[in-house]
Amino acid sequence: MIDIPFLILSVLAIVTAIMALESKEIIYGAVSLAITFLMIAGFFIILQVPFLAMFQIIINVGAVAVIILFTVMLVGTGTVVATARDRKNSIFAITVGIVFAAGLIIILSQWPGAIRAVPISLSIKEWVGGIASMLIGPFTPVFLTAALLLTAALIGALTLAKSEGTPEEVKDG
Amino acid sequence: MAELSSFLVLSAILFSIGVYGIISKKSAIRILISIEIMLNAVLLNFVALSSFQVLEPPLLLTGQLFAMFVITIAAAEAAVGLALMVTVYRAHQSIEVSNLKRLKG
Amino acid sequence: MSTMSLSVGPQHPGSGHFRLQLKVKGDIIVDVVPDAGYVHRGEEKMCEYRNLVQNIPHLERPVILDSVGVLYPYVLACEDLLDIEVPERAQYLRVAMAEINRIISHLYWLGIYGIFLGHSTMFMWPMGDREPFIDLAQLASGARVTFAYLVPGGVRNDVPDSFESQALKVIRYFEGRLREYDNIFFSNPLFLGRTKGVGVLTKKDAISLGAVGPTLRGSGIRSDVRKTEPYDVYDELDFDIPVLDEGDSYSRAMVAFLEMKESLKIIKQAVEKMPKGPVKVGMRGQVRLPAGESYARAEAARGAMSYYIVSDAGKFPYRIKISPPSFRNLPTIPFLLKGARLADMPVIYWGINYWPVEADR
Amino acid sequence: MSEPIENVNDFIKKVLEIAFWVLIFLPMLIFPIILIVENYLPTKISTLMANPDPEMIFALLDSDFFRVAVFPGFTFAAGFAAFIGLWERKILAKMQMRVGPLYAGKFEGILQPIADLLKLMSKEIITPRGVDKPIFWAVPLITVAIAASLLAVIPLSETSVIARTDVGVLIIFAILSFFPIAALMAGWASNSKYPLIGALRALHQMVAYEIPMILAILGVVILSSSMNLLEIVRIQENIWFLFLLPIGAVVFFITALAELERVPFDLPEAESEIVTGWLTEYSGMLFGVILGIAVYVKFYAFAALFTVFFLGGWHGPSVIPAEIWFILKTFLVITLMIIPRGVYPRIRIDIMLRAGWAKLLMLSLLNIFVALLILELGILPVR
Repeated sequence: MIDIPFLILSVLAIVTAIMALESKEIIYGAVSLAITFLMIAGFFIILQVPFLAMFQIIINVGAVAVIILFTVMLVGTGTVVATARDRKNSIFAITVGIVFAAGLIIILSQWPGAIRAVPISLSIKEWVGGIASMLIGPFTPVFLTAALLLTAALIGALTLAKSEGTPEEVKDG
Repeated sequence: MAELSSFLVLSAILFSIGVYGIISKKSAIRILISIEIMLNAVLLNFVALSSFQVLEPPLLLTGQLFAMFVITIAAAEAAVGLALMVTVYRAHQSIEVSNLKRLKG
Repeated sequence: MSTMSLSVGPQHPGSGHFRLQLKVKGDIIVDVVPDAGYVHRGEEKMCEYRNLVQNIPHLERPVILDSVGVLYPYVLACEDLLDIEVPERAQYLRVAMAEINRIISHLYWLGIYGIFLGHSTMFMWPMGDREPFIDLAQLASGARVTFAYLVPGGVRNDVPDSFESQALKVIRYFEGRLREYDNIFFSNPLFLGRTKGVGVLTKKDAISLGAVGPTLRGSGIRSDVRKTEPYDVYDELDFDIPVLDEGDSYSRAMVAFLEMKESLKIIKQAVEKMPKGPVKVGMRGQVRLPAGESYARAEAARGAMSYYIVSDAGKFPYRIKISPPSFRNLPTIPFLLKGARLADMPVIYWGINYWPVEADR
Repeated sequence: MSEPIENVNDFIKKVLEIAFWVLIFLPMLIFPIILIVENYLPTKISTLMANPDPEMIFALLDSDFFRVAVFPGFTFAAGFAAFIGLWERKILAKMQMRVGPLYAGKFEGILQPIADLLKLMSKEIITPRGVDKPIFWAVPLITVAIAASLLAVIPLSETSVIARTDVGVLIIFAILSFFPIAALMAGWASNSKYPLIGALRALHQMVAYEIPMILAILGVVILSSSMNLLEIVRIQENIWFLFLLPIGAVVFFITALAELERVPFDLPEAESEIVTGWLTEYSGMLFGVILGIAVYVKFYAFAALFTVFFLGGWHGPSVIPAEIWFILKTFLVITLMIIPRGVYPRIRIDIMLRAGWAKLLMLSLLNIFVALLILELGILPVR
């Protein structure tokens, strides 16, 4: 039994995901990717985790999609011209993708746990409480590692992308 | 609400789209977009599995907690990847991965 | 990141009838080519087909804001050529009008400077406060913008009796307003942050680039024609020349601001000291010029302005050369803009007080 | 077929002519159809007009449609936004010793927003050559949609609220994260240099000021231990958060000015440097939609959020209704936000970024410590 919102969202998600990769202008690809992120957030709302949905929008749409757009503007790649070799390559890639998808779908649909599963729904208080007690409880090392990783990534990105420097340095050459 | 298996199938399709993109695309930005699509497919999988009664109460929300970690780390990865791209573009005036032969050992 | 070339003007709101071809790298300007000449109208050539008095209305056209300042060196040069002694009342009137016009011009500049820094109140206030001075000039000359008040041999007509009281009233009003300007604009922390240390022109650079006027005095050089080569009655009046040493945009703006205070002092003394008497030496009909040449310099609102007149004893002058202050300040603009941020472009450009029409003539 | 419209009189004449013909044909065509359709409906719409049923009207006033479309929703906000435009011009005019709009309407230019609307509608919409048309036309609609969706979570009173959600604060930040995308898309689609520079500046500014804003609101969330805006207002019944978290209020006020691109943070639209920033290539009603509706609805939304977070929302002596209290407080905040426009010049981008990343971030962290201290001392009643 598949309901209508799920169907609409999933069709949109798949179409925008394909467009993100196949659009001629890379900027359309970045915008399509933002819409894919939005659709994933929609699934989270269907799954009754609005907190995570908003988290997804804030970070993936508000940060990841924006920096991808920003990089596209900085780098400014033009339209893609496909060669014969590319076409051969993409036929190979499509085959791999279809085989991969077919395998995954067969495995997942055979899994007995998926059919028996019943949805749960928690209030926001229970949800936040549960997440918080896990963060402070068994997952503290993971949490700290993730924080360290974020800091390292931030410093790394800043070092890599540091621009030319102060006005005086630019003026001197 | 839709069944769990439909979410799992959808995430499998999205993941395969990402795989296709990684194999076929030359531009580094497209490859990064594919990675983001794959990460989001995984994310959907995590959240879907933890929203259904698959695990027992103490570990009930583990999938959603991991989803949060995945989102933050995806953002960090995108930032580093794009910073790398800008740097590479400054040096080579191109971000096509096949042009980066100098990076080979 | 590669450079991007921007064309600022002549249709850009950030420039006048003037174009700056900028090359920016990120936020920083790496190359500037000033492109002047959009409003060139051959003033010097036009002077060769008109006699000395006919030249007055069109010579003030390039700088309608500062019409007395632009005519002052011209009439001085003419009087030098014709060897005329100007009556004393006319000299005082000329000085008073020149200073009124300096304030009008500085207020206009201040308004534009304000709006280009994004400060809309500083656009509206000076534009509104120009009105009393324009009314004062209208009382004297009958015109509101292009006064054509100075003529070789004196001034065009005498002022009405109410001029003195009116002038003192306006001065009292404007002294209070200047304090409010100081509060809202010149002591504003954001204004200080945007102008201090921006576009620094050192003493040496200012001299070698040939800057004049507030630009020169903002770099710490005490140079003002009114003091160094006093003309008319300037040497009988008590005033000061504001000079600041920093050479940045703030000191240039501040010099112009302080100059307005000094101008108020001069107007006050001039209207009080003014003797009775004739205001003009009559020049009936066509004046046949004596052969020879003459040169005169005066301090217009934007700096020292000079005229060089050559005559071959014909009806019209043989050649008139105009040296406007804006043109002399033009080389400082690319010098200061190179290496500045794009956001500092309006601050530097308007801090120099470059008037394209004056420079193009 | 018809002669070109040359002036406003012709325009109005044309409109009246069309209205005349519509009024002629409406009874002949539409009413019979309505009467036929009505037979198959449970209620008689046509009799409702002549003899209104009070219950149905109350049901309409209480419906979600009415909430979204009219009262706490879009129509109210757009009307309020139009009024803000006029109020801003009048306040600025008074500060600058002018009179401001005066002639439209009998009293103090009260109809000036309508005059502006008519002017913008009668102007040609120019789509420059080389623009990316789909994105170029989509951006104004997207901007309005984003700005309007901010209204959904703002509670005007206990009853006048569209969405009662437990993640209200997060929804606000999720919506705010769309604005940089809209600006970037506009800057790119315009295919011009000044919009691109403006869009990049807008991006820098919005990203740099979003983090202090989130941290400033975090103090409020800590104190009220809820992300529900209704709950946040309820807990302020006795004491406003303005008095408990003054640092947070200041940080939120400044960052709101920056997010709204208002003076002194109007760098993305700095007309002396980059023409009109990312709005440069827009003209006519497209410009009117972005600037007139989206920007001012966003302005109203931010002022309302300040009221919700720091000024105790609808609380006040119950002499006047709760909604009126809310509107009055919002109006006060709007006036406070207008005043910097007459006082400050535009800030420079490096000063702004340094202030945002260093000073405001430190202040907002300090604000969180203050909030934790208040929680520790138990000043607020613990629920």
